[in-house]
Amino acid sequence: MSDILKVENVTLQFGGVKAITDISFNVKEGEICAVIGPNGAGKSSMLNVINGVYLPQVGTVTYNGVTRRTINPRDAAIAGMARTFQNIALFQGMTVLENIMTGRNLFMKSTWLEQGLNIGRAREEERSNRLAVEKVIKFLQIESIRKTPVAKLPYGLQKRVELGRALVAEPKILLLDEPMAGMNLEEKADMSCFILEINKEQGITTVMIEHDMGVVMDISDHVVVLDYGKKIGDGSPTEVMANQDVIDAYLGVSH
Amino acid sequence: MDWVYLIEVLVGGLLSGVMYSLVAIGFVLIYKSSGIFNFAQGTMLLFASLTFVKMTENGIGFWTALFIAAGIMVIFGVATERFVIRPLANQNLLALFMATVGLATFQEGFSQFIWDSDVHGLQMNKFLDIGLLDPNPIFMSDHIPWLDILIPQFDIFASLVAGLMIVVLAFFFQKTKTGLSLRAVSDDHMAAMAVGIPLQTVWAVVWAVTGIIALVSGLLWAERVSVSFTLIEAVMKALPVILIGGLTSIPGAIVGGLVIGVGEKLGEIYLADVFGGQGIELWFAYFMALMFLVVRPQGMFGEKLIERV
Amino acid sequence: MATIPGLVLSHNQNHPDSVALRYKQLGIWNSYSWKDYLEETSTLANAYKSISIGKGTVVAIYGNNVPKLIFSIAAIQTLGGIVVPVHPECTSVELKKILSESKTEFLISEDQQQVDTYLDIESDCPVKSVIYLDGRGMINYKNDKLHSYDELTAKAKSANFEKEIQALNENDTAFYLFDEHEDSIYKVTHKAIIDNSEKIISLNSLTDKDSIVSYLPLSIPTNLLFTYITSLSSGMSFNLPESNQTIEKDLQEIGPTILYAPSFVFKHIITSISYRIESASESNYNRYMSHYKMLMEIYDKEVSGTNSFFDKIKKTWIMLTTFLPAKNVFGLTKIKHAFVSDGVLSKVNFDFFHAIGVEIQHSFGQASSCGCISVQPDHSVSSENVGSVMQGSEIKVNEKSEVCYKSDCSAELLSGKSNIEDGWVNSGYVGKIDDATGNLVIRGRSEDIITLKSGKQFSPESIENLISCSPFVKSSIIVGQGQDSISVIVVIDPNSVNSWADRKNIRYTGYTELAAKQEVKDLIKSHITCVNETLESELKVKSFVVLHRTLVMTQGEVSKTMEVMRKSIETNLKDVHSAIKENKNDFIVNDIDQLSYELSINKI
Amino acid sequence: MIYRETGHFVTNYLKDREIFPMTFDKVVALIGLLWLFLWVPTTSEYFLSAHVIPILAVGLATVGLNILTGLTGQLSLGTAGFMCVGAFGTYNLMLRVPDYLMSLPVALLMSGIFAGLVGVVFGLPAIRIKGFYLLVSTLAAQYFVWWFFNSYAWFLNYESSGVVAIAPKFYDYWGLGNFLGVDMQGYPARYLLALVVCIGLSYFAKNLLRSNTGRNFMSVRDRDIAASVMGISVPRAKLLAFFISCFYCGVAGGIYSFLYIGNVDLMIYEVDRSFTILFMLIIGGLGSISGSWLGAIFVYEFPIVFTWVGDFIFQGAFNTAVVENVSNMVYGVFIIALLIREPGGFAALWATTKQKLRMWPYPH
Amino acid sequence: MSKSLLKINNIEVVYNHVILALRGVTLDVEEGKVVSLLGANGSGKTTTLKACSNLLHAERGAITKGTIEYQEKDIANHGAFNLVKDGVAQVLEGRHCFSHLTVEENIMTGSFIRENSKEAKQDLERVYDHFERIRIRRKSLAGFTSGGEQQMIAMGRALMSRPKLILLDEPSMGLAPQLVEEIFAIVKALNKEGVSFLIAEQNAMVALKYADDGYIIENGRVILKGKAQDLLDRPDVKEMYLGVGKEGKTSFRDIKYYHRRKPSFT
Repeated sequence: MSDILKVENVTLQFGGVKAITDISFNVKEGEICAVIGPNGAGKSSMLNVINGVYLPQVGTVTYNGVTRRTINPRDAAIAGMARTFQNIALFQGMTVLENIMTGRNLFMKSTWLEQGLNIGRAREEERSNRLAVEKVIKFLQIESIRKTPVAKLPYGLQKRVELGRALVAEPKILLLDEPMAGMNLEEKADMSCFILEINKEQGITTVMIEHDMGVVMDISDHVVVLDYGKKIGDGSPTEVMANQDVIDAYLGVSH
Repeated sequence: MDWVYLIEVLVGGLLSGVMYSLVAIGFVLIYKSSGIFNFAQGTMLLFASLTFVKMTENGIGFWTALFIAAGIMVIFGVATERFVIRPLANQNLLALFMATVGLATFQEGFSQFIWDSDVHGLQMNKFLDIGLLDPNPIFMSDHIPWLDILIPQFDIFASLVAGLMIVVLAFFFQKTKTGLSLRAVSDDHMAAMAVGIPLQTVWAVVWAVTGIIALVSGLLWAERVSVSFTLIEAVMKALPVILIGGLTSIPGAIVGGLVIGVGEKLGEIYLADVFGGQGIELWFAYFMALMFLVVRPQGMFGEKLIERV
Repeated sequence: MATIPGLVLSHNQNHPDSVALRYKQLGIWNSYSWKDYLEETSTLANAYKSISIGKGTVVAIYGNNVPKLIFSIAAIQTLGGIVVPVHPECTSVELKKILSESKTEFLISEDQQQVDTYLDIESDCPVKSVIYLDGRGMINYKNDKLHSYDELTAKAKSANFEKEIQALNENDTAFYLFDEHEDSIYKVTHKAIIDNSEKIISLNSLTDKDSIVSYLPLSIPTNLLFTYITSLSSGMSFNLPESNQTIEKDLQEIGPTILYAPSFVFKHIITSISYRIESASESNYNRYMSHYKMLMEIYDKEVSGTNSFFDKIKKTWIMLTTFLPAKNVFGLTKIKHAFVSDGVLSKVNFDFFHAIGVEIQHSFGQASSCGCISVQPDHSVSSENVGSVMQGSEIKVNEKSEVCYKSDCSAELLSGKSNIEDGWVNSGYVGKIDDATGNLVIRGRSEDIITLKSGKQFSPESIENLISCSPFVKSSIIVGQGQDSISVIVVIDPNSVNSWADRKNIRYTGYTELAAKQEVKDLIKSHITCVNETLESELKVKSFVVLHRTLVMTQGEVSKTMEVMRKSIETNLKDVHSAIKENKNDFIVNDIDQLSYELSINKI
Repeated sequence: MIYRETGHFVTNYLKDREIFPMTFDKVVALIGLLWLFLWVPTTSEYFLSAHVIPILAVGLATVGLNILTGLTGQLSLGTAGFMCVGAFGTYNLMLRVPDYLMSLPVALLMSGIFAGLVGVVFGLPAIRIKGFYLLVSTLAAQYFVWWFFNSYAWFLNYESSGVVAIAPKFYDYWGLGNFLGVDMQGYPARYLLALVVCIGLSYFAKNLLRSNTGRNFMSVRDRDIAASVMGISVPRAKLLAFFISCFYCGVAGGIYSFLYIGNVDLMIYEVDRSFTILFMLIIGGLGSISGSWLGAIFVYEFPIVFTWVGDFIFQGAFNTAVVENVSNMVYGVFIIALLIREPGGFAALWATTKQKLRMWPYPH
Repeated sequence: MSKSLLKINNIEVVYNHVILALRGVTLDVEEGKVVSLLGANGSGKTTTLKACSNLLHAERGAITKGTIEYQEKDIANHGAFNLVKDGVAQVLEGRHCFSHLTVEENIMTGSFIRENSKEAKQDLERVYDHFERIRIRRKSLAGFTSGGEQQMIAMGRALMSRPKLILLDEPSMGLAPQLVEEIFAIVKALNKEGVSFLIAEQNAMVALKYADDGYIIENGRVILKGKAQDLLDRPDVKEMYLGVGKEGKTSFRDIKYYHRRKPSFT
C-alpha cells in the first residue's frame, strides 16, 4: 500500500524551545499508526504540525501526494483530515447533535442568507446532513444523549462525541490524540472497537497517540515512539517492544 | 520641524502618560490576581477623590482626610471582594466584567448619593506647601539654557508620586511574603489555594491596594480636571493603555501609558489637521492600541499564548 | 382468512394508507402504511423464496424488534414457513435447545451478537443459512453460511403473493413458541393465536385508532400475542423504539393508548418513581407524599362509592398538580388499557395505577394457551385475580388445585411429554376459581409449591409478590421446603435504596455494603412485618436474608421477564439455602464470582 | 407541568428543529404574535412612544449584539457607534436620494448594510485579537464613528445645533399613508413598522442560530482552534458575525432615531448606550434571542418603574437626582445579585424553570 | 484498628447547581496508611479530593449532602488555608506548578502558612533529599521543567507544610512507566516517615501495588472497597481495572462492540 502521509525532517520550536527535532515517519494508507512516548515528547505537537495547527520551522508533510511545509487547518480539513484532541475540545455550549453537526460544515453550501430565511437549499442541507450525523450517532451508540448539552456528559461519552464529530466529516485520515486517556477498561474496549471498525470497515487511515501499551499493541499496525522530541523507534508493535532504546526511555524494566 | 518643540511635546506626552499609567496599574493588579477586568476603576477614582474633597471642604485637614479616605477605600475594597468577587469566583470572564460594570453603576449612584453630584475643584497647593504644586509651569531654559521648553510643575509632581508608588508596589510585590503569594495566585489560583495561600485574603489585599491607588490617582486627575462625574472617564482613557501593555503586566501598564501619552500628543499636533477635525484624541489612543495589537495581539508585555490542543 | 399474511392483506384492502408500523430510526419516527407493509412482506417473501424457504420451513427470527425482522415474520408465513421467535439475549444453551428441537433451517438474526451466539453452538445444530441484518463487526467472519440481508434482498423484486396468501390454511402452524419456564416448545397455529387476539380486542373494544409500543422481544409468548398479533388483528399502529436505552423517551414520544408489559415493567416504573422522588428537595418530597396519600384515600372511597363532590375536586387538583405531570414524564398520559401478563401486581401498586387512571388489567396465559387464557375486564378493582376466562374457553381446578383449561385457542407441544389430561390442558399453575365472581386466582407455579414441615402447602409466588411490592425490593425468593417456618431472600433495588440511603445519610460503599447495612435490614424488616400482618399465621415470614448482589439474567437466575428462576438460584446460591435450612445466624457464601461474602439471617 | 410531551413525536428532521415543536407552544406563540398587532387600538400613543418603540429599537440592537457577543464570543462595546451609523445612514439616504426611490423601510435596511460594512472594517482586527483585547477595536469604532459624524457636518446637513429634526415627508412611504388614510407619522404606524422589522429580524436571527452559520459562530466562540480544525473558516465567521450584528445595530439605530425620537441626535449614541445594550444582553442571557428581548425590556423599564414607584411612595419628597442615584445603586446591586445567582441571565432562568416543569413532579 | 484520620461520609457534590459529580462517596483514611482511589476520568476521583481539601467552591462545586471529618472535626467549610495548617496538603491533578516562579520559589510557597522561616530552610533540604532530581534545577523556572520534575515540585511543595495527610491526584498522569514507579517509591518512603496518603489514580496496577487500602469509584459512587491486596486478587477487579481476564489478558482486537449493550429495563 502507498504512503498516505509522509512526515519528513520536521522540526518545531516554541520561542527557542525545541518541541520536535527532525522527525520523519510514514503512514501507510489504511493502517492504524500509533504514536507513543512520555508526556512532553512532542506527540501532540506532531499531530498539530500534521494538520496545520502549528507551523514547523523546518521539514515537510506530504499528504495525499502533496508536499508542503505548512498547511492551514481548514485546508487540511478540506483535504480530508479530521482529528480529536487530547483535552476534549468539544464546543461546550452546544448539544451533542449540534457538536456533531459542526463536523458537517464543509458539506453545507447554502449561504447565510438562505439559512437566515430558512428556505430552499438551507433546509434541505439541514435535513441531509442531519441524516449523516444520525448515522454516526447510531454507529457510536449515543442515541440516548443526542439532545444533551455536552458539558453535562461524563468524560468517556464526551470523548466518544468528539470522535463522532471527526468521523462525520468523512475524512480520509483520522488523527486521534489520546482517544482512550482516562478511560476505564470498558470504555477503552468500546473505543478500541470503534477505532478498529472505522479503520477496517470504513477504511479510514488512523494516526493515534496513545499511552496504554495494551491498546497500542493490540490494535495498531505500526508504532512510532518519540522521546524528548526525537524519534527513537518506528516499526511494528512487536519490533518496537523489543527495541532497547524504547525500553530504556519509555517502557522501563517493570513492563 | 522644530526639535525643541518636539521635545516639549514628547516630555508633555510622557508626563500626561504617567497619569494614564497610574489608573492602568490598578487595573492590571486586579486583572493579574483574579482575571477580572475591573471596569469600576473609574468610579473608584470618583468615589475616592469625592470622599477626600468633601472631607477637606468640611474642614478636615489634608493628611487626616487622606488617611480617612484611604481607610474608606480599603474597607470598600475588602467589601467588594467579600460581596462581589468571592461569590462570583471562577465565573466566566464576561460575567465578572459585567459585575464590575454593575459595581461601577452602584458606586456611581452611591458616591453621588452620599456626597453630591456637583463639580468640585481640588487645589492641593492650598494644603501642601510644595513648590511643585505651583500652577505655573517651569521654564526649562532657566535651568538648561538650550532647552527652551515649558513643563507644567504639576506634571512633574504627578510623575514623582507615580514613581514613588511604583517603587513601593514593586517592593511590596517582589520582596514580601504577600508579594510572593500574589505572584503565586496570579500564576495559578488552584495551586495557590492547594498550598494554603488564602486566595480571598490576597484578593482583598489587591482590592484594598487598588483602592489606595485609585485615591492617589483620583487626586492627581482631579487636580487636573476637577472632581466630578468626568473622572469616571479616566477608565476609558486607561483602557487602551492596559491593552497595549498587555493586561497582566505592571511594566506594561507604565510603558503603555507613556506610549499613549506621547502618541496622543504627537497625533494631536501632526494628525489633527490631516483629519480636518478637532478632538481626535477621543479615538486616537484606541487606534494606536489597535495598530499595536494587530502586530502583537498579546500586548507589549503580555505573554504569547501558545494554545495547547 | 385468519392467517397472519391474510390479516396484512385485508388491512391493505380496508385501509391501505393508515399507519401499520412506526419505528424510530436515526432520530426520527418513520412509518409504514398497510400498503407498504404488504409491499415489504411481498418483496421479502420473494427474496426468501429464492433461498428456498417454503411450506413448513422452520425459520428462526432472532433479534430485537426491528422492522426488517417484523416483516420477515409475515413474509416467511406467506411462503407457508414456520417462525420461531428467539430472544436476542438468549444463552447459547437455550438457543441450542430451540434450534435443535424445532429443526430450524434458517436463522435470521439481527447482528453480530446473535451470530456469535449461534457460532458457539454451530457444530451442534447447524442451520442451512444465517441471514444477518447488520454486518457490523463481522467483516472478517469466514463462514459460508453467513449471508447479509441486504445482499439477499438487493435483487428481490416485489411480487404479488395474494394467491399464495389466500391459499394458506389457517390451521397451519404459524409459530413455534419457546416457554422459558417449562423449557419446551409449542406449535401455534394462525387461527389459534389470531382468534385469541380477537377475543382480547372485542373484550376491550380496541380499534385501529389505538397504538401500542413493543419494546420487548416477540419471543415472549404473551408479548407476541398482546402486541404483534393484536395490532395485526385490530389494525392499530405497532411502534418500535429506537434502542433499548431510549425506550422510556420513545414511550413518551409515542404516547401509546395500549400498554402491554410483564409485571416487572410496572415494578420498574414504581421503583423509578420512588428513587426519583427520594432525591427531590424536601418540600417537593413532602408535597408529593401527602398528595400520594390523599390520592389513595380518595381512590379507596371511589371504589366503595363513597367519594363526595369535594373529593372529586380534591382529586382533580391533585391530578393536575402532581399525577398528570407524573404520567406525562412516564409517557402514560394516553393509556387506556394496560395489560399485565405474568403474575399480579400487588394491591398497593395496582391501586396506585388505577388511581392515576392507568387501567391495569391482569391476564393469565403462557405459550400453551397462545399467550392468554383469562383477562380482567376494564375497570376491574381487584388486584388479586387475573380475570375471568375468555370466551370459548373453559377452566377448572383439578384435585391438586392445578389450573386446567380447554380452549379453542391452545397450542400443542412440539415434543416431549404431553400436558393434556382428558382433554384438559394443565397450565402448570395452581390457583382457584373465585366462586362468587368466577374470576381465576393464580397462586403460582405448581412445581414451586412449598411444603412446610407441618405439611402446610403454599405457593411462594403470592408471598413474594407481596414482599416485592415495596419499591426497595427488587425481587425476593421464599425458602421453606420441609422447614418449620418461611424465610425469604431479599434482593434490594439499587436505585431506590441508594436514594433512600442518601436521604437518610447512611454511610456505605457499593451495593454489597449497602445490602449489609443494619438500616437497610431494618427497612426490609419493617416492610416484611407489614406484609406478615396480611398473612395467615403459618405463612408468616420468620426470617430474611438481604442478598449481597442482584440476580443476573445471563446466569439464568431471572427469566427474560425478570421472574426469579428458582432452580438456578438454588444452585448458584446453595450456601444461602443451606444456611437457612440449618438456621444459622451468620454464614459465608461462596458465590459464582469465586468470592466469598458474609451474610446474616435476620429474625422477625 | 403544562408540558404535555406524551404523544409528541417527530417524523422528519425539519420538524425536529422547529422553533416551537409542540403544538401547544405553536398556538401560544401565534396568539402572542397576533396580539402584538391587534393590541394597538387599545393602547395610548404615549405608551407606544415612551415604552414600546424604544424597547423595540434597543431590543433589536441587543439581538444584534447577541449575534456578535453571545453567539460568536466577540466582546463589543461599539454597539452605539454602529447604531449611530444606522441613524445617520437612514437620515442621509432619506435626505439625499430622490423621494421616489427611497422610503423609510428601504433606507433602514440599506443603512443597516452600511453599518454592517463599517462593522466589518472594525471587525478585521478580530482575526488577530481575542478576548478583552478586542474591546480596543470596538471602542475605537465607537469613538471614531462618533467623532466622525461630529466632525463632518455634511452628514448632519450642516445643522449647527448638532441635532436635526426629521421632516414629516420622510414618513411618506411613497404615499401609502394617504392611500390608506392613516397617519403614518403617528405612533401606531411607527410601532407597526418597527414591530414588523423586529419580528422579521428576530426570526432571521433565530434561523441563523439553529443553522450551520449559527453553529459555526458558536464553535468559534467555544473553541476556535477546534473550529478551524473542523474546516470552519474562523476569520470568515468572525467577520460575518460582525457584519450581521452591525446590520442589526444599524437598523436599530434607524428605528431609534426615526421611529422613536424623531430626530437625529449624536448625543444619544455615546458609549454609555453601548454599555446599556451590553447589560441588556447579559441580563437577558447570552445566545438567546428571546432572552435579549426580555433583557431589553427589563433594563429599559427598570429605572422608569423604579422612579415611578419611588415617586408614588415618597410623593416627590426627594429630588430627582437622589432618586436617580438610588436607582443606580439598586440597579447595580441587582445586576451583581443576578450574576451571582444566575450568570446565564433570564434565558437560563427560563430554561431551568422549563426543564423543571417538564420533569415535574420529579427532580430529574 | 488504627486511628481514623480522614472520614468521608456519604458526600454528594454538585457543580454549578446542576451537574451531579458525586452521589454518595464514603471513604476512610487511617493514620499512616496509603489509600488509593481508583476510577476512570470523570468518575469523581478529583472531585472527592477537592471536596476534602476545600477546593470545590473554586470550581463552583458544593457539597450538598454528607460530611467530611478530619481528625474527628467536620472540615466541610473549614477553608483550604486552615486545612493546610492542620496538615492536609493537596497535590493537584496535572501538577499545577507556578510556571513563572523558580523551582525553589515554588517549593517555598508551600511554607506560606508557616511562621518559622528557619524550619522552612530545613524542610527545604528534606524535600531536596527526597527529590534529588530537582535539587539541581532549583534556580530554573518551573515552567521549563519536565512532567516528572513538575510532579516532584508539586509534591515537594506540599511537603513544606509538614502535612499529616497528602491528597495526591493522578501522580502518574502522562509519565513514562519507569518514572511512575519512581514517584510511587517516594510515596512509600514518605509514608514510612508517617505521612498518610490518599491517592487518586487511573493506573490501578501501580496504585494498588503501593497502597494499603483501595476504593473503586464509578459514576460518582464508591462501588468497591477493600485491602489493596484483596482488590488485586479479585477476579472482577482484575478483569475490569487491570485488564486481565479469566484466561489471561483479552485482546482489544477481539472485543465485540455489543458487549456493553444492555437489554431493556434491567
